Amino acid sequence: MKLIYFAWVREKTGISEEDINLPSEVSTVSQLVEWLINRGDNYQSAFADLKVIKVAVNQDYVSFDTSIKDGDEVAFFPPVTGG
Amino acid sequence: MKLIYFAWVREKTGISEEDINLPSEVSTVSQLVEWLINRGDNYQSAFADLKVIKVAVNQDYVSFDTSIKDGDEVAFFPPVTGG
Amino acid sequence: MIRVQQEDFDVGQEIKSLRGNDTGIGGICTFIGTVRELTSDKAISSMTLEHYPGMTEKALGDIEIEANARWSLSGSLIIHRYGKLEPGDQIVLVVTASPHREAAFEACQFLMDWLKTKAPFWKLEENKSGDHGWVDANSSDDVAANRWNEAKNKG
Amino acid sequence: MIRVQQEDFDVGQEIKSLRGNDTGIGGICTFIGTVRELTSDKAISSMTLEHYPGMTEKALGDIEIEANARWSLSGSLIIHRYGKLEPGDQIVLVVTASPHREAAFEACQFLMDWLKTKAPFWKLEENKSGDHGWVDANSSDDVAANRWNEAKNKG
Repeated sequence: MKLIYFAWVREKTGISEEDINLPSEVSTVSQLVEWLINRGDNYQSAFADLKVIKVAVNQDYVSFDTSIKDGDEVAFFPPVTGG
Repeated sequence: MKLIYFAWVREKTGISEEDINLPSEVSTVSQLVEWLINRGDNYQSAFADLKVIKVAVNQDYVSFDTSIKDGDEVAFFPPVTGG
Repeated sequence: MIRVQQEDFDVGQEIKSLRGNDTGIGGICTFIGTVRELTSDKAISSMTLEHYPGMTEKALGDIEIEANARWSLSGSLIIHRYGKLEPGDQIVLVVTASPHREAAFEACQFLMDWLKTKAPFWKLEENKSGDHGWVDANSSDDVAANRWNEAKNKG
Repeated sequence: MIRVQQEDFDVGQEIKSLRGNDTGIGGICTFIGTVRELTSDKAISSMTLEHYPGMTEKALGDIEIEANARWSLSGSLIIHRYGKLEPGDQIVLVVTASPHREAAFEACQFLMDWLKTKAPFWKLEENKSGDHGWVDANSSDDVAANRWNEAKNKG
């Protein structure tokens, strides 16, 4: 599974993108976030307030209870500020 | 008093603009229109339906009961269609 | 700024001039009105715009002041052409610049609605058979223009 | 048509290309978003726009289809820049052309509201002291974008 981070989420994780092997107990975005937070302080800091985190799976906005599977592209980022 | 006509009001009167001496009994736009209608068929045709005639005195939109005086510039025209 | 002219205008150049070096501007809204070939059921070959010289400039100047009073604008421009035009030709240009996009959009739409219902211009359409006819005022334009009065009364 | 690019764009040229020779067009609405020097209380020296390559193009393409489904458009164009920009630089261009002005205005405003709240771009502001900060999302943009959902539900 490919994970991508943007803007201050990227700065806080310190990572632009990474490939992970999805653990068998992770089947939703929420579970993925929990699992990431346990990996280190950088993730804990990035995901401290989920109200200001948006998520896209395979480049579509989704909610945190969305199911995910190996091979998906999952991106985390702050609310957008383009235009 | 200077009278000016635009668009089909001009075509119907057959006149672009004219100078008239305001008769003493004419003191409002409505009275001016009545007086014009009595001057000939061309005016009668132009002012047949006052609902589709707009009037400006000294280049400001006014209503037909507005007072007018010698020296004013009075313009009659259809509803505008610019833009 | 207002201009009433026969000549065509260059939109890119006008926007550039209006913006100048003002780095307080966040949004620029532009509307261009063009001559349509098919306005009802038959194709027109040309359109002639008559206007009321003197009143036109006065009225356009007044409404620009009104727009600047209602919205916080960094700049505004109205150009309206008159004379003989062909399908595809540009008729009118409104440009509004503001720190914020909503103000730019609203002021531009306000100016266009107003131009359609109050600016002393009249369109004469000519078709290929040599017939001509004055364009009738559109009641939907009155509805569009009236909403700004309602907005003002409410505010 | 959508474009996501680092390079600047020429508004006049883009409008001209979009119009082509289409004499069915009666109105063209254009919005240009520009970098403001003062966004809060301090002057910025530059702004860097990050985006999500792939999702950006997909999302912009989808919303253009949506605008064309909602309004009768003769053509539409969205250009959004990314990378490092300076105060006064152009960020975004939306152009909508339609037989009728209301459709052009509404579709342009709809696309801009949507870009502000859904297009995956993030602005990083840098000031002269070398400080940098990510721009916060604006709740008024959400309000502006939500009205189109209400309009859709009502219709």
